[in-house]
Amino acid sequence: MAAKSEPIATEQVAAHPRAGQVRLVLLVIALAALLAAPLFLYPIFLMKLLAFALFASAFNLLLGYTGLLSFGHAAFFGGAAYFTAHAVKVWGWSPEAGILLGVLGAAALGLVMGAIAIRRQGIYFAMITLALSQMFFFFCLQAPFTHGEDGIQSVPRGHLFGVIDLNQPLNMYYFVLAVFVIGLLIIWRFVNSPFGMILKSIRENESRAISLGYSVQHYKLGAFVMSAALAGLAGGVKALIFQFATLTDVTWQMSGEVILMTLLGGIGTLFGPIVGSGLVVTLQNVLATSDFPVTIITGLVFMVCVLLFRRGIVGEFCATKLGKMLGFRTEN
Amino acid sequence: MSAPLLNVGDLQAWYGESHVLHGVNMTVAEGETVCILGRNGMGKTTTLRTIMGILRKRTGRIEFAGRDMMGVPLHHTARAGLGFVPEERGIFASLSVEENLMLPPKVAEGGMSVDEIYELFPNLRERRNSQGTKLSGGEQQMLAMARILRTGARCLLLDEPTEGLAPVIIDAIGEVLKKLKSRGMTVVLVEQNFRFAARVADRFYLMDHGRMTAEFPVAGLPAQMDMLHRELGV
Amino acid sequence: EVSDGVVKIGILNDQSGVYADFGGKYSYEAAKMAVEDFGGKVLDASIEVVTADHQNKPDIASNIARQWYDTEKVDAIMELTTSSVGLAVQALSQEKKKITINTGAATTELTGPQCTPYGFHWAYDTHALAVGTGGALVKAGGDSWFFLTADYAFGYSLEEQTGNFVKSQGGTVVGAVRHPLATTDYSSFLLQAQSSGAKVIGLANAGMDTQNAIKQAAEFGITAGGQRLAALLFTLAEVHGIGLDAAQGLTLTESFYWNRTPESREFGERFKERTGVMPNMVHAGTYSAVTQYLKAIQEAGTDETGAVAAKLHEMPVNDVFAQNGKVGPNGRLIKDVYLMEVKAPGDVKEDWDYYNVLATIPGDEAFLNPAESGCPLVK
Amino acid sequence: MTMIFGVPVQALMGQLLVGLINGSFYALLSLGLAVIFGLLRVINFAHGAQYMLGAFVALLLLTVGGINYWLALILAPLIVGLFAALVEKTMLSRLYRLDPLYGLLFTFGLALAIEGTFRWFFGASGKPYAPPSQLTGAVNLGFMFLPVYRGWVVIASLAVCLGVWLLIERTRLGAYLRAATENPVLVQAFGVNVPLLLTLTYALGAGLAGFAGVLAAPVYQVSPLMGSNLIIIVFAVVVVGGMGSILGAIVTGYLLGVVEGLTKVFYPEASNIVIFVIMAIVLILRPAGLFGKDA
Amino acid sequence: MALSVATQAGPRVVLSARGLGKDFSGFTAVNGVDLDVHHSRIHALIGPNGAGKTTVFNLLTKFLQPTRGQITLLGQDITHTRPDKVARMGLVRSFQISAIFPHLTVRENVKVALQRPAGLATQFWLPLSSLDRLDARADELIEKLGLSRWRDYRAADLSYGRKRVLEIATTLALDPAVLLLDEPMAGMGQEDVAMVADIIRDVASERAVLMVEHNLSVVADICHHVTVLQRGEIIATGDYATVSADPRVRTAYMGSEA
Ligand SMILES: Nc1ncnc2c1ncn2[C@@H]1O[C@H](COP(=O)(O)OP(=O)(O)OP(=O)(O)O)[C@@H](O)[C@H]1O
Ligand SMILES: Nc1ncnc2c1ncn2[C@@H]1O[C@H](COP(=O)(O)OP(=O)(O)OP(=O)(O)O)[C@@H](O)[C@H]1O
Ligand SMILES: [Mg+2]
Ligand SMILES: [Mg+2]
Repeated sequence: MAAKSEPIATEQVAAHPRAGQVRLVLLVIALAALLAAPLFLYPIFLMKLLAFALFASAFNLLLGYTGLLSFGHAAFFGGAAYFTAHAVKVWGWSPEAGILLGVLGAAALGLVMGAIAIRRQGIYFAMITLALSQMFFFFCLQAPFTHGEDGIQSVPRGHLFGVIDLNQPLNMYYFVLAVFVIGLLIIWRFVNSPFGMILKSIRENESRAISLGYSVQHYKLGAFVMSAALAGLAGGVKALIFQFATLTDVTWQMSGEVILMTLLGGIGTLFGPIVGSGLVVTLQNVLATSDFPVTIITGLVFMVCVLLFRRGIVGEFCATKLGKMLGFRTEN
Repeated sequence: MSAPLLNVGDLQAWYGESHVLHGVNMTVAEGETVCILGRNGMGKTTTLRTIMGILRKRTGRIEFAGRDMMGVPLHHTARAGLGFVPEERGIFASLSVEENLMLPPKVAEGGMSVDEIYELFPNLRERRNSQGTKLSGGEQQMLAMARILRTGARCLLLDEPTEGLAPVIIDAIGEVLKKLKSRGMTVVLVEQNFRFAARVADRFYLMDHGRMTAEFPVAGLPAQMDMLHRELGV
Repeated sequence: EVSDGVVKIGILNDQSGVYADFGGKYSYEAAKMAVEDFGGKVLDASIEVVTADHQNKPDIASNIARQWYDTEKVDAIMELTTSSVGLAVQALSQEKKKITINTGAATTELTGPQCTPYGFHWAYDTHALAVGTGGALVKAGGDSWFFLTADYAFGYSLEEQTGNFVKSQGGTVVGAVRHPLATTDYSSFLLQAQSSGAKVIGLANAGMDTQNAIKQAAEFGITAGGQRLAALLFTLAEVHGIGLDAAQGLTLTESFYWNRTPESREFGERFKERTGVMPNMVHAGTYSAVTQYLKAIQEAGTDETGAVAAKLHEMPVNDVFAQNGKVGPNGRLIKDVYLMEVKAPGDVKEDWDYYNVLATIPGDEAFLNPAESGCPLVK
Repeated sequence: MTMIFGVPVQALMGQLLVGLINGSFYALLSLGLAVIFGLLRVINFAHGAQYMLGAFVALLLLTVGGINYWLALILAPLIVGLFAALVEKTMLSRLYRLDPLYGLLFTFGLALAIEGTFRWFFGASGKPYAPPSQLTGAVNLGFMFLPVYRGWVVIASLAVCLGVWLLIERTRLGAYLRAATENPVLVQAFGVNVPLLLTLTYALGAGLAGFAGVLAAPVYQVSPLMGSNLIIIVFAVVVVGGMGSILGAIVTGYLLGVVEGLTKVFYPEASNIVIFVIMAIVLILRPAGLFGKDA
Repeated sequence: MALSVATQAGPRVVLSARGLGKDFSGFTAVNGVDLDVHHSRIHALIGPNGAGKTTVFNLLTKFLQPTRGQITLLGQDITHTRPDKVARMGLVRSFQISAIFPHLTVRENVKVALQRPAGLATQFWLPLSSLDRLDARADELIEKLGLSRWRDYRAADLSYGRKRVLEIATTLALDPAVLLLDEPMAGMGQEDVAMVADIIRDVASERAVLMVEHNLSVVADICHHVTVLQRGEIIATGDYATVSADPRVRTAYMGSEA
């Protein structure tokens, strides 16, 4: 999206021959850090971080790689949270089953919303997703099983596959970490696949894609549902982490938040959303107990990002010589 | 010869990092019609956009009517008397044909009247209330020209005005240009259609990779033919 | 004796939202005031008060609470305005085996079906409001009611309990309309209430919502038309918020009024010194709750939750807020509440002198008998 | 008394009138949004904040400067407009060349920042603002008491809406701005000072929001969140009316106000959802909106 | 009806329209157009600006829904088929205003076109490298249209003329049964024109080509059959000689150049 109108830098820096290995090393370091983190940091905080990172990545799958800005992704995130919470608490399902239900529910929701929304483009798409998610919000507000303002409280974490006790913070953490990594791998493959290539071309020039015989709607819908499902995955996990499913997660402000995270980190970059969500979540935690409204900062960050570095943190880095030498690619 | 109306010296221009104009030199005298020939991608359009001030990443010298245009903000170039017809026509979808026609503010007297214009381009009168972009490719090209003829600019920059036009229309446009010349209008013309150019131009520049590599008057044309054949494959 | 050498009390409530004046920062001040009056130390461990804004979001609230318990060694959380928050944090605290004393939320659920051994409910509840305001108006002839209800748990329980009480007194409920939380325009709801022909319009909402409803009711000539408004949850802060012109003549129920006794006056003045406002029942209740909690630690000789909770259950409450109040096995503080009428601007003798105390409602009437509360802990 | 679908006719009339009053605010706000979107292709998420700003400026003018309602009605919109002009000149204007979504995101951030700031200083609870003495009281219409002030709201908004509509559809200025949204560079190359025009437009749109804010102050309390609750609805109005369609915004504003009012009579639970349902339906059946020319 | 006779004689008809018409809010852009496009033939659609040529293209490719008439492609009625389906059935068009994927490289542009026929479009589980086997074919096409030098450029950085050439390359990549070209030479340098003309003639040998073109020398040169459109209606049809002899055409279109 950003690229559309940015000046095109024709000067090409070739990726360094060893770039591949360097990237691998960096990846390993990051993973090691994640594995060790809970020994030093508050696990709940870390888990929240991972959940939102996954959510943002799922969102980015849509915005970054198909150029569709959904202003209603909260519906999938929060919706899945409700589904999972209800299944686990009321029906006594196992956590993995509950999360699965959340994912399926979100996917179904995505299918319906998507089927309606993808007929429109650009701002209209954003607006209609916003409208639909607002409808879902009011549904959640009134539907009895969500318990309105109270939300679904004290959701049991239960035992994973009946054996691993997720009430142990560390168990829970490594479970979330695993889900997170799997989620990312799915996204990565999805984007760098023949399918992903077609998505890109559709983003670039829709009517040309049609004239080449591609049924654009189906591809968009596919991406939309996939994104929704992954957002659902994040939502379901979040419900277990906080043992809570609430309206906050289906508000349009939440949809805005995930946009911020993606934008801040870098639209169309694999790691951008992770960095972005990391920063936002940390910020929120720092300010949670101060009386300074976090929205002031998030708001300013939003403005600064849009004005000064639309590529986002990671995007900017990729654009630097170093980034290019390391062969990091963005969609822009 | 009196001081040229338009005087371009060592003009360089960039798109982002890509350096497209490598020092263009050209002069156009008052009332003259000058044609820039050149293969695709040699920088003809870019030259016009840079003179107009649309492309602002530029260095060198641009003087119009003795005035230095380098520092002048975009919306003052037109008032100085330069009129621009872009290659991509630039018709406004949100305006009706007539609104499109009336859009550019008059910068001086002596522009064509609306009636004269409809005289020249009957299709436009017929479709004057329909949405600008609903016009056909060719109709849009006419509109793009007509629009400028109204403003009374002293010097027209025309980028491939005949592209995608039917021969009848091309003839018509040829006539217009002749008429304008008789009124003392100065024209800088970018053309692929060599036959057309030969009919209207007084002088030719040959553009190659962002430089003017040759310059000759219409009289010298026969002598240049085989060179042009080589360069352009006319 | 005292875990990690310090007693830490958390004041968790709405400090920027519709209940910011209802409790908000002032409750925090009340808590600190209580600590100072207590001497700043208990079992020569220092006492700390921390606070946070939960923005009326149960999830935010329980995250903060969780973090306080896990990482900041907070021993007890109090105030907890908004029913949804109250229930969430009380449930969490039971899991973490920590004490909560709720002075801000209204729902009787806290000491009813969802009661916990470590959860206490201090200042007031929907039952007291129903009995107080509801009862008074029915007695005054307001025997047919129409409810304007905030569309969430608190609103429902307030509507339900008031409705039941009205019926038990031989009154009728002719209808109700639900409005979303934080609605700004009540005109259409009020018109429905008006055309219902009910004698009393019960406002089963709180904070800013109630304020707006009252103002607009005046605009649409509803009060002029002879119908009475029952602001079921309305405190000194809200009265001050909309001004006496709009509030005069309202009947309301609070469990504290600064200008009632010399002690309460003295407390009120001191509180106003610090905060610039006179305390309402939430602020005074918080003061009382903190004080009582510290006393309990003293008595128990430890800050271990079980022991302190036991003490809180058995000790009578005697302070500026409650006179020989007792705590039921369900955690409910049972004390007198007062029926007030808002004065006309003319009758006000000094700043903040807004109420005439119409009646004192004994605690046993105002609050559910623990045995009937539906709390599983009550044998 | 006579009934329609089991609803007393006078109650129905009352609700219709109330709907019209809300509609007046919808119309004013969506008009501002439409002006901005239609000409700048920016979805002004900060519109709600600017509306709130208008109300607060009026409040502060009164409390601090002792300036009365009528003056505030003129001054506040100007102040808000000025502020908007500054924002546009220094920041927003850099985004026109980009995907319109950036404008939406920027103003979204702006809204958060402004509202956050006001929450910080004034808290989220509302501050009362008394209507001018000339407009207090109510008239008995037989079927209901109409507060004089609310009657004034309807008239004022109608007048302003009409004025703005004429300005944009009937003047040369309008043509310039519409063209400028498509290809500013070219229009500027024709000799029109586009940047200035755009600044003025944004200021105008924001000013309208500010005006609505002042009108609203006496009706609702003045609170930092008064806009954020409203903005999404107003979006829906603009979309239904047809993004950028001035007339559409105005008409739909009043229309949906009334529709909402009726829903409150027949099925209150749906009152806060009905507008979005309509929006979704319209977007599906007629994406350009009821009045929009096809995009 | 000389035309129908010709059809019986000539090679098989792959695309045909009968009584085709399109109205735009009252204005009739196309009316009663009968058209037969034959295999292995180049069919030119010429006419003054605004005659309705592009519109006819949009109708045939179903980018616009006809108000009247019927269209058959390879014997099947496609009057109500979606455009992407039509394309898959073998009817592919280029656009009058060049259409490419600006931020993909020249090679990727071509490969995108190759993916679908190769059945490599929907696999979201396969790695990108699975597309490598399309490189050879892509480079072949790029070579053929003389774009090799720019193979790894972003399409956006090409000049207008080259963008057109690239567009034709992607169109050819689909190896369609019927090829619709809307002013393929517009805005091209002479040498490119000559090259593209050759390419078209060459590819036409195993498919049908329908092209809109103003460059009459080209039309005269390579087109077997010419249909002249004016104000949305056919005023003449036949080979170039016949058509250019027609007085109506001369006045309406050829102007001084004839
Ligand atoms: N927006 C752009 N960004 C980057 N490079 C560009 C851009 N537009 C043109 N170029 C490059 O600048 C060079 C000159 O382009 P220009 O359009 O001036 O050529 P031209 O002579 O007008 O060609 P044509 O006859 O096709 O119009 C070309 O190499 C082209 O690739
Ligand atoms: N979407 C539309 N809405 C209304 N009128 C249209 C639309 N598209 C085309 N037209 C009109 O239909 C007529 C035919 O347009 P078309 O583009 O087919 O002409 P053309 O033959 O392609 O001309 P050119 O050779 O200049 O491209 C024109 O008068 C045009 O104004
Ligand atoms: Mg050019
Ligand atoms: Mg055409």
